[in-house]
Amino acid sequence: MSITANEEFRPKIVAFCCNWCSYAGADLAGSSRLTYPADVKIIRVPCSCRVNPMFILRAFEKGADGVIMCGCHPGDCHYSTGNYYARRRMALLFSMLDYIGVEHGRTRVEWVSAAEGVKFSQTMNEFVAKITSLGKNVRLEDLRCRK
Amino acid sequence: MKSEKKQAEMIREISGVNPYKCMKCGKCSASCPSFNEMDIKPHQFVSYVLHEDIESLVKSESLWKCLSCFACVERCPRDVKPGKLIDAARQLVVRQRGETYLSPDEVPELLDPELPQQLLVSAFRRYRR
Amino acid sequence: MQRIGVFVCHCGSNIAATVDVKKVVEMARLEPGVVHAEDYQYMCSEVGQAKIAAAIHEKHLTGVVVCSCSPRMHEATFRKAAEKAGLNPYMVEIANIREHCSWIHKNIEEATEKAVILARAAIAKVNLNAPLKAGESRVTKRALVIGGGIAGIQTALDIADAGYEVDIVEKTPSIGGRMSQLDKTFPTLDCSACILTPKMVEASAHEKINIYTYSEVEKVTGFVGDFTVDIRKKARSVDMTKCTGCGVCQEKCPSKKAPSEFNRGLNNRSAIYTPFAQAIPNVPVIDREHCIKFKTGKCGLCEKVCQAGAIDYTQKDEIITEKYGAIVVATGFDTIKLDKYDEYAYSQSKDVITSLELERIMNAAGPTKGHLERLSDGKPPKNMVFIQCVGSRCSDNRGKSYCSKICCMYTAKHAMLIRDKYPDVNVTVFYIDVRTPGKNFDEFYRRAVEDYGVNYIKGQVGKVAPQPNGQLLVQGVDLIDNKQILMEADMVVLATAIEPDPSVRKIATMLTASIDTNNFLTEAHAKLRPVESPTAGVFLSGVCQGPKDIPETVAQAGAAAVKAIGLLAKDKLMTNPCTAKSDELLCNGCSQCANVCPYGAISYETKLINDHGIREERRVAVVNNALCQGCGACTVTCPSGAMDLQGFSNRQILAEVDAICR
Amino acid sequence: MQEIINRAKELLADGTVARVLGWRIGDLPYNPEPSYFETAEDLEKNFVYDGFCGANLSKYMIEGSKLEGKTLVFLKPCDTYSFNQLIKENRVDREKAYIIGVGCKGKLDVEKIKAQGIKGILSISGAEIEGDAETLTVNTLYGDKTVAYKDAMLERCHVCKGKEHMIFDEEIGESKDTKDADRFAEVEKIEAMKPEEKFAYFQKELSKCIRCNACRNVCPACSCRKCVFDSTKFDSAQKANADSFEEKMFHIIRAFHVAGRCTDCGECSRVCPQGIPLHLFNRKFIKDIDEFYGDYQAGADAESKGPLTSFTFGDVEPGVTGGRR
Repeated sequence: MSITANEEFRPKIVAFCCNWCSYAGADLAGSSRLTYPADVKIIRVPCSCRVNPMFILRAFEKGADGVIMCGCHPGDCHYSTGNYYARRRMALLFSMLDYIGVEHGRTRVEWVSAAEGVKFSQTMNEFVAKITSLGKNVRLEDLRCRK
Repeated sequence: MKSEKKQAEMIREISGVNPYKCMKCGKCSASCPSFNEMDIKPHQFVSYVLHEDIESLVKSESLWKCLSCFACVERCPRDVKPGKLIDAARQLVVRQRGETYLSPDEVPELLDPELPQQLLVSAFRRYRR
Repeated sequence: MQRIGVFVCHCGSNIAATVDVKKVVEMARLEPGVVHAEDYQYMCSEVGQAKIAAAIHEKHLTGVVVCSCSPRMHEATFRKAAEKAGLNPYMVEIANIREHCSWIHKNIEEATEKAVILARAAIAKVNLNAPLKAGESRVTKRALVIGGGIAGIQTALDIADAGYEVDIVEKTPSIGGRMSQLDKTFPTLDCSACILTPKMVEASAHEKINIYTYSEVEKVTGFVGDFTVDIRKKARSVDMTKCTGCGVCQEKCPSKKAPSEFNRGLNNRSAIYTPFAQAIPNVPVIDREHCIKFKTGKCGLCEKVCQAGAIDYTQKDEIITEKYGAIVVATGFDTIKLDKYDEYAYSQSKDVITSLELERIMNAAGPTKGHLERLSDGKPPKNMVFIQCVGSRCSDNRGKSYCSKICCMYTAKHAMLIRDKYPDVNVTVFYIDVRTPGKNFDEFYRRAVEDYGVNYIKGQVGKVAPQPNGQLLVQGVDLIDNKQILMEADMVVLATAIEPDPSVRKIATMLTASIDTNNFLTEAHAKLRPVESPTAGVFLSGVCQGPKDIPETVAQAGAAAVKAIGLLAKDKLMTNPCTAKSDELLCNGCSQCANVCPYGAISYETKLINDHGIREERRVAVVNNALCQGCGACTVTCPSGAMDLQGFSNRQILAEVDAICR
Repeated sequence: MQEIINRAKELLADGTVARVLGWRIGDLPYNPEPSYFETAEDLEKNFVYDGFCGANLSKYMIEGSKLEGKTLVFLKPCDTYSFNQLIKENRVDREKAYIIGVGCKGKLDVEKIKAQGIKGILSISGAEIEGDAETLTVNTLYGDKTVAYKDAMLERCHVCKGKEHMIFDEEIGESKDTKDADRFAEVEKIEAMKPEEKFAYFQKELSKCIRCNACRNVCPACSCRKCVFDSTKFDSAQKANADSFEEKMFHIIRAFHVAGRCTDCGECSRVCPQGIPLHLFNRKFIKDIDEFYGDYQAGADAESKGPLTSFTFGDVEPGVTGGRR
């Protein structure tokens, strides 16, 4: 991890957003013109419980520097229980990533409702800042994937 | 002398107030205990800053009639806080006169046990920026 | 290999101002599978849609990517357009380059780069899309209306008149809602009860309408066309089939200290009560908290005096389970709490009241029998002050950011009625703006000023201070005269902001209907679908969606009814084809997926499987497409990857990930 | 051992079972292999059950369940957890198995013997199931050597789950309490490291991985008909190991797939030809599950819902938990 490169370092960030709350929250951030860095790219999934740990590892493998998953607040899941399962899965996955020495903070889960455009943009701003401070992901990247 | 525009910006910066949020309800003036002694009324502070007429604001009676009771700050429904605007204008004047203001670590030395607590608090309110 | 067409929308300048759309087109052309790319001003317009159709025909497209606004906005539009042109609608994907890109980024270079990447991800996904076919599900021809106020009553009447069964669930003992508490209505000043009561009677007499009062929705499962709802009928302690509504029990009840909800707590009612004389049903309930029989076991007077033998202390809450095709939410509003507005002395003086309390005071059936008098000493007031926008239009954390919309009109009404009935009372209104859009509304307000001599002052009140002599000292400002005003008043009326009834939060959660920061239910589209919730099969009626006066509420109630009728009129609904699908060859039959399925959509069958020449009986998962809602919980639980979600398959999502990280 | 063989012969003879699933003498004194036996002669001649019979036979019952008639299977106490888990997941047919729970005195790891500088092993005595030998006598090309039994035991036996069989039709033989270490001590040691150290540790261990898939093939939880890593559906089909990421991804996902289902039988570490302590992944998940959601032992029964297919409203938030150092 070079510190000097940090100045021009623009992180690659993948955000998985559930269709019903968080994706709508991101839409609201958009229609409220609440800015966050362009480094965040959103992938729409029906529910946070659709997010396979494999997707997250794959993103890192391909050179993502941070992965964030957003879903409805616990209790508000459009499918009633999806985010509860997602919460357990991610709790274990994140703990494992921590365990194998991936910098803490490269992954994050945030519950964002359709009304929380402000929270969405704040979360993304924070997350981008965090990833920028952590620098390039080198611990999980498959170097063959680097261009 | 800096331009009026600069000064208006300074006031906004010092006060942290966005005068565009004002909806001209007048609750500040309705709350003000010094209203009758003021030539420029609290609700008008906002327009003076918006119109960048800082000269008039600085020269006004009101500048020194405001008691910093902050009733207007408390009650403003739009978070515009005219009291902070006039406070900032006073700051501007103080700074232009070249008077230095205290840094927090100088304060303990100057403390006098006779000094009423309220004065300290109000001084802090006024000069903390 | 797919043949993909990419269509980049300018959205006027919404996208084109920040995203170099030509560049996006150019870059999209380089992506695998792309055989066509173009941009256009408004892709969602007829011309734009025609361009997509033309390209599908001419270039024999098998997939379409539209780079435009959020898929939540126009995915359906573009899918329909593609379908019309002969393409499977599920071969269309949207790259959201407006809400997620052009609207939030300022730097053109950055925004364009991001738009290119988002387009790339959508193209990568479409490359793996497969045509999907929607299934069908049945529609239960019955509607549920939650809330029995004017909105709910009107919706129910309209739906019932169209020939469908409707159930109204009302949490209080009677239907009627807020409107039943009002005295007169603007702008015609006709009496509220006179126009509402006939509707209440009509609803209760309607053969297609079934009313559950003193009941609450407990649980909602299912989906559009096929909801299953548990309704809790709270124990009324009075047998509805026997009660004749004679009212003797209420008269004789010795416990008369319960604050009357109907009169906003301004006076008391008995423990056995009907909220008001015209209540429907005219059957009392026993408020068990205040009933002596329930508190001590003694008393039982009502039972003794009831000649019909209707009193039943042993009654229990009852759960009714019913199926509905459509649900209309009409939960209405309440006024906000004023504990954060100490400067108006609401909690300090009985003579500072809310407008809704004034309605009760003015009403002949109210706590003062319709006489305008001070609640502190019963004296008639000489000077009255109305304060507008109390808690409305606030961007601090004390009040609501929105305009409550109805206050300007009802204050003009109150002022006028008072000046009419008590010409010697001086009425002063402090206002910020007088907002009276509406037919005959401004004329109405002007009459208050011009014909009735109401003193309107542009300016706010800073403080109301109760004086030792019982007077209220009002300190306000007249912004036109640029003068501060100090005046004494006998009564102060606060135009208190309204907010959605607190019960709506729980209901919204049960319905998985979205709600905004102010607890108003969100409409599917702010302009184009104002009476529908984004959750299919759920419709919005009245103030639960946003502040409204009575005519607007009735209009919206009708609109919601029409939408519900439109749904109920269908025999079958097309279901979402983006459901889970199990690959028989990979399935272990381990049952883990069924454990996490919230819809019970997964079952297991023992099937003869031919796995590359190995024929054997295997236990494999089977998904019921009518039940599956496509959440994907099963897909992640499945260790072998046999379970996949159509439309959001593992490979599709991984392709998006790869495209973004490329 | 003879008691076991005799009972097996009886059950074969009276037709209770059609075959016996046990361990067959290998070409070396320490490598018996899982095998079916269908005749008394074969059993008498080639069946073995000693300290080197670490192999967990429960997974073989997936195929065994498909065969005609019942299969007699020998399960050690720890193997029965796996069997239960397989019943829960409908992978084995209880009716097709006749389970004899055999006693266990701790299983041996020849690598641990070799690690003590012992080469050219000709035979080993003291590994027999009978008797209570505290030491092993290793006859080598270079003469006899002795090793304490405990020092040659597999890691998993030092953290043994207990002497009880969770499921069986009958039991033969005594088991010994071999637990003398804390199950999570190693995991805790790693958790206490700095991120760089953790990363270096796993980098070093995992870079040894040759993706032979032995861990996957032996694992009773990894019983998928087709592994996602061999499937085209995830675009994750095996690639040459050119880089360290591949095995991280593989081992994390493998551990995740068995999380809440892994009984901690330790077979993965036992069979790894590169000696990677693979159980440390699974045990981390087990530890987290215990801490986050309450103690859970997969395979303790054949009915309960696993921790990843259930939840509570107040579960810990992801990331918050990851913050523990």
